[in-house]
Amino acid sequence: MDLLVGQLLTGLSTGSILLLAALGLSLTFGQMGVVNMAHGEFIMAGCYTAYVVQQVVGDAGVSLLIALPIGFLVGGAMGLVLEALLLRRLYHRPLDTLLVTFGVGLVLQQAARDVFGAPAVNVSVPEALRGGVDLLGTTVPRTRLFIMALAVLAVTAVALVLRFTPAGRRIRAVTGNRDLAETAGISSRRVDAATFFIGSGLAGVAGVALTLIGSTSPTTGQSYLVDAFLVVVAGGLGRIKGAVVAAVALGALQAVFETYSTASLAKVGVFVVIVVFLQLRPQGLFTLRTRSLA
Amino acid sequence: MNIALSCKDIVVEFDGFRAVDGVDLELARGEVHFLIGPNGAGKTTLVDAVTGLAKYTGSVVKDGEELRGRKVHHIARKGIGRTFQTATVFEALTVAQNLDIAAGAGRSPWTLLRRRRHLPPHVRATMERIGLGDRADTPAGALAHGQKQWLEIGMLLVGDADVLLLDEPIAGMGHDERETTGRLLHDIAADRAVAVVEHDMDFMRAFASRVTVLHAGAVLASGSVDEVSGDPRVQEVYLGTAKEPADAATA
Amino acid sequence: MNRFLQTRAGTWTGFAAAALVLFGLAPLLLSGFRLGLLAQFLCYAVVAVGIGLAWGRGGMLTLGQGVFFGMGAYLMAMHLKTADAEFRGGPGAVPDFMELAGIRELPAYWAPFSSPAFTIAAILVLPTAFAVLLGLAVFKRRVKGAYFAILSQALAGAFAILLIGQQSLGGFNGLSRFRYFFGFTLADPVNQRMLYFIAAGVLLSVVAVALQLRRSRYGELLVAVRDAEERVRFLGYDAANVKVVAYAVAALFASVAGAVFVPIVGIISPASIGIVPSIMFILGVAIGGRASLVGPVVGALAVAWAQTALSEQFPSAWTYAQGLLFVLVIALLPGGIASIASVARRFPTKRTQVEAAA
Amino acid sequence: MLRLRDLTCGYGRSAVVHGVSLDVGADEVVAVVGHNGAGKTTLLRAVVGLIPAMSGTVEFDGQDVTRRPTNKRVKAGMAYVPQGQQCFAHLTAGENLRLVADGRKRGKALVDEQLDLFPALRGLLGRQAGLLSGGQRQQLAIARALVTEPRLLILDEPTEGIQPNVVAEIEATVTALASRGGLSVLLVEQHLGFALQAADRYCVLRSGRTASTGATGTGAATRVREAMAI
Amino acid sequence: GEETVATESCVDTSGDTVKVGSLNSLSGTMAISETTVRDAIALAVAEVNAAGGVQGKQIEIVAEDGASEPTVFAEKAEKLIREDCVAAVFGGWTSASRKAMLPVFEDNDSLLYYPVQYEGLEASENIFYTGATTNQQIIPALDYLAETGVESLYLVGSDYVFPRTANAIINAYAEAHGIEVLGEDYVTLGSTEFSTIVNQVKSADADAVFNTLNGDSNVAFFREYANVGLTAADMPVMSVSIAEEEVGGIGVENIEGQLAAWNYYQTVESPANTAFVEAFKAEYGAERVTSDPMEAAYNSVHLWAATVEKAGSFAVADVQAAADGVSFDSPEGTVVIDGDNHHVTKTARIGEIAADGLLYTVWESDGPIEPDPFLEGYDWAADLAVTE
Ligand SMILES: Nc1ncnc2c1ncn2[C@@H]1O[C@H](COP(=O)(O)OP(=O)(O)OP(=O)(O)O)[C@@H](O)[C@H]1O
Ligand SMILES: Nc1ncnc2c1ncn2[C@@H]1O[C@H](COP(=O)(O)OP(=O)(O)OP(=O)(O)O)[C@@H](O)[C@H]1O
Ligand SMILES: NC(N)=O
Ligand SMILES: [Mg+2]
Ligand SMILES: [Mg+2]
Repeated sequence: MDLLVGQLLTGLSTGSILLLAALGLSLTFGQMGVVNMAHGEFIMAGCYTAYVVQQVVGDAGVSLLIALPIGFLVGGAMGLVLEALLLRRLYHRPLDTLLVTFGVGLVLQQAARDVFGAPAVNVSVPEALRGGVDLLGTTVPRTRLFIMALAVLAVTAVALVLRFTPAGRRIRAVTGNRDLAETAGISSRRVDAATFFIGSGLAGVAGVALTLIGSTSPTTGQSYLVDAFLVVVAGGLGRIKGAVVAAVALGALQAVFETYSTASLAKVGVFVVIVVFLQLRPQGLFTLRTRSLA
Repeated sequence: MNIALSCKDIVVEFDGFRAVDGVDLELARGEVHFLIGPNGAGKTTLVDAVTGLAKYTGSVVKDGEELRGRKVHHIARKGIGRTFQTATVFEALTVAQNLDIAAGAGRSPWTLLRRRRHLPPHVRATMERIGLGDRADTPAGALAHGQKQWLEIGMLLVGDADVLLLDEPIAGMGHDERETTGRLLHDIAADRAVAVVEHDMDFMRAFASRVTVLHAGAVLASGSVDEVSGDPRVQEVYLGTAKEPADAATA
Repeated sequence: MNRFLQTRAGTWTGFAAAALVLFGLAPLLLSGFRLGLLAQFLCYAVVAVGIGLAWGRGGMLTLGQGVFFGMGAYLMAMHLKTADAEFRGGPGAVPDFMELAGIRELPAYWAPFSSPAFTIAAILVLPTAFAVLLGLAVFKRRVKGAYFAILSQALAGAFAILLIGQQSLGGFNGLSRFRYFFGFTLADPVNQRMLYFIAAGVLLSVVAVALQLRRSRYGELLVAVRDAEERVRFLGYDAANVKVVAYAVAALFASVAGAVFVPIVGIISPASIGIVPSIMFILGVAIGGRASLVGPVVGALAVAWAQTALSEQFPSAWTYAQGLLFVLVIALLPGGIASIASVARRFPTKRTQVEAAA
Repeated sequence: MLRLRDLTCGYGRSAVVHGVSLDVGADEVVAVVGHNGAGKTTLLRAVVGLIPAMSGTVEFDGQDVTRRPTNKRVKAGMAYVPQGQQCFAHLTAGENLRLVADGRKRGKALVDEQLDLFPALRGLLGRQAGLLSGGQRQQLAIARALVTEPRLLILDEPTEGIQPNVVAEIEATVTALASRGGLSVLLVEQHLGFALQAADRYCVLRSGRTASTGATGTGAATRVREAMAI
Repeated sequence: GEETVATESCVDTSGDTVKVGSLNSLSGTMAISETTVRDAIALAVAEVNAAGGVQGKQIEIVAEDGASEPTVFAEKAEKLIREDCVAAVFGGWTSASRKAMLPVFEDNDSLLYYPVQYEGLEASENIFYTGATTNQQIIPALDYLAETGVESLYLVGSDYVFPRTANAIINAYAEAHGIEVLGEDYVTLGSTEFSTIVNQVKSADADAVFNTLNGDSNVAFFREYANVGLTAADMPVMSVSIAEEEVGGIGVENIEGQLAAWNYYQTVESPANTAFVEAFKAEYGAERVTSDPMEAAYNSVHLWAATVEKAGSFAVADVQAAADGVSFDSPEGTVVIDGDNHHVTKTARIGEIAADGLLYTVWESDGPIEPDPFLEGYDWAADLAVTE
C-alpha cells in the first residue's frame, strides 16, 4: 500500500516534470505542427538563464523567482527568432521542421559549450526548497512539490487561455487553417509568432524549474525531449488535457517499471506500453476528430 | 428490379446524436438514384456507413453478403465505390497511373512488382469514356476541377465497382460539364447501381430515375422525381416554394 | 539528361558510370584509410536508399532506422565474435568481452551464430520480420505523419537503452575487436579493400532493387498511398500493407548495411544506433533529396563526408558548420541536392509545380 | 469600392489570371462567371491578398491595398467566403463565429443576426465545426463573413452544396443587404441563374482574361453564354 | 599466437617536429568531461616543448573530436595514425571509446595513452593506461570503508560497463569481507530521475552508498539524496567518478562531506602539483580546477616523452621495449610504468569534499600501488579475474 502510494507520488512528480517539458511542445507541436527538436535546447537555455540570474542576484530564492519570468522571455525570444528566420517558411512542410530544428539544436548546444564551458554549472536550490516533506510514508523533496505546483499553474493557465479567451481562439484558428484565419481578419504571422513565443517561453520556464533537480550543462534538455514528445503524442495532438494525463501516466509507469525491473528496461517498457496503447487509441488519448480525409 | 445493394434500418450515432436514424434503402442496377435532403440530413453519413467509414447498426447487404463490420478496403473490393465531396485523385500521378492503380486492387504481388508495360485495354477504354483519352500523361494535379471529378468516377469504373456512391459529383462544375456528367452517369448506370447525392435540383430533374429524400436522418419520401417534388413536406423542409424555379431559366 | 536516364539504355549507362567510379576510380585515387572511410559511408548510403523509399516515396519518416541498422550490425558482430572465440578456444568458447563481464557460458541465443549461413539468414530475416510486425501494428492503426516519426524515434531510443542494459551483448561498449571475417583476417589491407568492394556491390544492388520498386506498379501505388492514403483504401487496397512493404524493405536495406558496416568499422555499439545516429541517416536523405533515387545516396555520402572533413578541419567548432549546413539546405532547398539541377533550370511548367506541391 | 487594374496573378511563376481590370461600385453586386479553371478563384484570392499580385493593382475604398496582407484588407472591410466549405475544423461552430465577433462592439448582436438568417446553425453551435455536414459548414462560412460587417463581400460559389431553400434565402439576403446600402458584393458563381439574378453587372472570365462584361438584365444570359463558349 | 598484419608506420621523424594526436570528445554528451583532458594534454605538450621537446623535436598536436561516439573515435584514431602519422595518441574517456580504438591501434601498431580510471581486465601492448585500474581506486575505497566500520553497502551506478564491472568487484569483495550489499541499482546514462532509487536507498538504511554514477546524473542524485534528508554523516556516499570539475556542477552544498576515491586532487601537496596547478591556471584561468583524469592525461604526455628519450627512438616497438620502469615525478607522486601490463603505479587517495568545492585527502595508501588490472593478487577475485 505504502509502496503504491509512493509510486503514485513519484509518478506525479516525474509526470509534472515531463508535463512542464512537454507543455510548450503541446503548443508548438500539438497546435502548430512544428516538430521542434530544439525545444530541448530552449529548456537548456532556461537552465542557463537560472544560472546567470543567480550569478547576478546571488540569493537563490530571489533569483529563482526572477529567473522564472526571465527564462520565459529568453526561451520565448529564441523561439521568436527561430520562427521568424526559419519556421515561417516551413509550415507546410512539418516533417522538415524536425530536421531544421535538429540542426539548430546542434548549433545551440555548441554555443552553450563555448559560452558557458562544457562542464556542468551549479544553480543553488533556495533554502526554502531544500529538504523534503514526509507524505504518506515517502519523502517528497520540496523541489518536486514546487515543480508540481508550477506545472499545475502553467497547465491551467495555458488551458484556460486556449479554451476561453479570444487569443486562444485565434491561436487555434490560425494553427487550424492559416489562410482562412487571415480572411477572418487575423494576422496569422503575429499569432504564429505569439504561439511559438509562448511555447518556447514555456520551455524556458521548464528549464529554470529543472535546475532545481537536475544539472545545467549543454546537453541538459536533450534528455527530456523524446519523453516530452511522447507525452504530446500519447495525449493526443494539441490536447492539453491529454498531455496532463499522459505525462502523469508515463511518469507512474516509469516509476513502477523502475521498481520492479531496472531503469533501463523501464524506458523500453514504457515504449511498449505506448505502442500497445496506440493500438487502442491510434490518435492519442483525447482527439479532435474531423471528417476530412487528410 | 435488379437490386444491387440493400440497406436495412441503418442507424449511425455520434455521442448520442443520431445522424442517420433507421434508414432503409435499396439501390437497383440500371437506375440513377438521387439522395437529396437538407444540409445535415445524413446523406453523407449514410454513404460513410455503407463504405465502412462510419460505425452503424442495421444491415447492408450486397449480393447476399452482409457488409457491416467489414473494413473499408474489403467493402471496396466487393464492388462498392465512392467519391467524396471534394475530388481526391492522386495529384502527383498521371491520369493513366491513377486509373491503372484503381484497376489493380486485385493484382498479385508479382504483377505489382513489375513495371507497367502498357495500359490494360479496359483502362484505356474507360479513359476515353470519361473524356480524358488525350490526357493520359497529364499529372492529375494539373487537371481542371471537373476533369478531376470525371477521373474519380473513371477510377471507380475501372475498379469494377457496380455500386457507385457519388457525393455531390457536380459541385463546382459549370453548366456544360454538368450535362456531360449527367449523361456519363446514365451511361454507366446501364449495368450498375448509381447513387448520387446532390442539391442541384435541375440536375436531379434531368437525370434521376428515382429519388429518396432524407430528413433528420430518416427517409422522408421516396419515389419518382415528380412524386417527390410534389410532396409538400419535401417542399417545406428542402425545396422551398418561392424561388424554386430560379435556375430553370438556364436549364 | 533526366529523360535519358529514364530509358533502359540510360539506366544501364548510369549504373555503368557508378560502377566505374566505385570499382575503378575510388580504389585508384584513395588511400587505404580513405577507402575504408568511403566503405563506411557507402553503408550509410545503403540505409539512405531504404529511407528514400519509405520516406521519399512512401511518406513514412522513419526516425528509427538505427534500430534495423543496429540489428544487422549486432547479428553480424555476434557471428564475428563467436567465430573469433572458436578460433581461439574451440567450439562453445566464450567471446573475450563476456569473460570480462563474468559470463562463463555462451548464452544459448548466441550459439547458432557460429554458423555463417544462419547469421546471413538472420540478418536478412529478423529485422525485416520485426519491421513487418511493427509496421502492421502501427500502420493498420493508421498512425502516420509526425506521430509515426516520434514513435519511431522513441523506438530508436528504447532500443539503444535496451542494448546498453544487455551485458551479454557488450552493453554500453558494444561489440568490437573482430579478427576474422568469414575466415579472412580483417587487419589485412587486401581484405579491407575486399570489404570496400562488398559495400560498393551492396550499394549498387540496393539501388537497383529500389529502382525496380519505384518503376513498378507498386511504386506508383506507394506514391498514391503517400499522397492520399484514405483514397487508396476506397479503391480496395489495404494501404497498411502497401506501407509495410516499403518499411520492411527499408529495414532490410538498413540491416544489410549494418552487417557490412561491422567488419569495416570494427565496432558496433549502442551509440551508433540511437536517436541521434538515426536522425543523421534521415538528414543525409533530406539533404540529398528524398524523392529521387540517387538523392539519398548522394546526400548520405555528402553528409558523412562533410562531417569528417569539417571535424578534421575545425575539431572544436565543426558542429556549427554542420548544424548550419542542415538548416540551410533543408530550409532553402526542399528538394535537396538532387533538385539543384531543376532549380537552376527554372522551367516554369505545371509539372514542376504539381511535383513541388506533392 | 473595389478597383482592379491590370491584375496578373497565379501560382509559383506561372500566371493564371492575366491583366484583369474590374470595378465594383458602392452597393453594387458584380458576378464573375467562367468555366472551371478559368481563374475565378485565383482572381478572388488575389483580391483578398492570399496570393500576391504579379503585376497590376488592387484598390479598395480609394486606397491601394495591393501589398497589404489579407488580414489588414479584411479589417478594412473586405470579407471573403472561400470555395469549398472551409471552416476552422477544430473550433466549435460557435467559436467559429465568436472568433470574428471578438473585439467588435456589436459582436453578440451580429452573431445573433446571422443565426436568424441561418436557423439551422443555432442547434449546432456547440458542435466541432469539422464534424458538420458540407452544407452546414458552408452556411457557417457565410455567417462568419457577415459577422464582420463587411463593406465588400467576396463570395466564391457560395451556394455550392447548400439545400435549395437556403440558397434562395442567401440570394435574398445578398440582394437585400446590397440594396439596403453599405455593402458591395463580388460573386463567383457557376449557376448562371443565381448569378444573373443577384448581380447588377457580370464579368466573364475565359482562360484568365476578361472575355466580356456588361449589365445583367434581359439577354444577359445569352451574351454570357456566348462569351463563355469558344 | 595471433597473426597481425602490421602496416608500415608512416611516422616522419626526419624534421624537427613530431606529431602526436589529441583525441577527445569536444562535442556530444561526453564533451562535458573530455574537453578538460584536451587542455591538460596541451599544457603538457607545451611544457615538453619548452623544455626542448622530445629527442630535440618540438611536439605538434593534431587535435580531433571523438564526438562522444565510439565509431568516431575509431575513425579518428585511424586517421591520426595513417594520415597524420602521429607518433602517439592521447585521449579517450569512456571504455567504449577505448574498446573501439583498441583494434585500430593494434592493427596499425601504434600507441594510445588512455588517461581515465577504468574497470581493468585489459592490457593491450598498444595502450598505456595512465589512469587507475580497479586495485588502485575501487579496492582501496572499499578497504577504507571497511576500516571505518561500514558493514552494509548500497550500490548505485549508471548502466554501462564500468559501473557494472566495478559492482561485480565490489560484490565479490563484500562477500569475502562480510559486508552486506543491500541493493544495486542502475540508471540510464544522463538520467535525472532518482526519486524511486533514493527512497529505496533511504529505506534500505545501509552504512554507506557506493556511487558509480557518471556525469550529469550525479547532480540529480545528490540533490535528491540531500532532499530526502540523507547526509554524509548518517550515510556517506563514496564516489569514483566525481572530481573537482563535477563538484562545481553538483553544487557544493549538496555534496559537502561526501567521499571520493581517486589518485589525485588539486589539493595534493607536492612541488610537482603546485607547479602543475599554477601552470594550468595561468594558461586556462584562475577559476579552472584540475582533476584526476586531467592529471593522468598530463602525466601521459610526460611519460611518453620520457620513454621516447629512454628508447632514443619514436618507433613503437622501441617505446614498448623501453617503457618498463620509466617514471615521472607527477603531481600525484611518482608514477612508474609497468612494462608487463602497461599500467602505471598510482597512489590511492580518499578525498572528502569541502565547502570550497575542492577535495581534500583524508586517507592515502602507503606509497604507490602496483597496477593489477586482472586482480591476480586478490584471492576473492579469482572468479572475476580473466587473463587475456
Ligand atoms: N463524426 C460526427 N460527429 C458528430 N456529428 C456528426 C459527425 N458526422 C456528421 N455529424 C452530424 O451528422 C449530421 C449529418 O451529417 P451529413 O454530413 O451526413 O449531412 P448531409 O446530409 O451530407 O448534409 P450536406 O447536404 O450538407 O452535405 C450533421 O448534423 C452533422 O453535423
Ligand atoms: N495551388 C495551385 N497551384 C498551381 N496551380 C493552381 C493552383 N490552384 C489552381 N491552379 C490552377 O489555376 C487555374 C485556375 O484555377 P481556379 O481555381 O482559379 O479556377 P476557377 O475558375 O475558380 O475554377 P472552378 O470553377 O473550378 O472553381 C487552374 O488551371 C488550376 O489548375
Ligand atoms: N572508464 C570509464 N570511466 O568509463
Ligand atoms: Mg454531405
Ligand atoms: Mg473556383
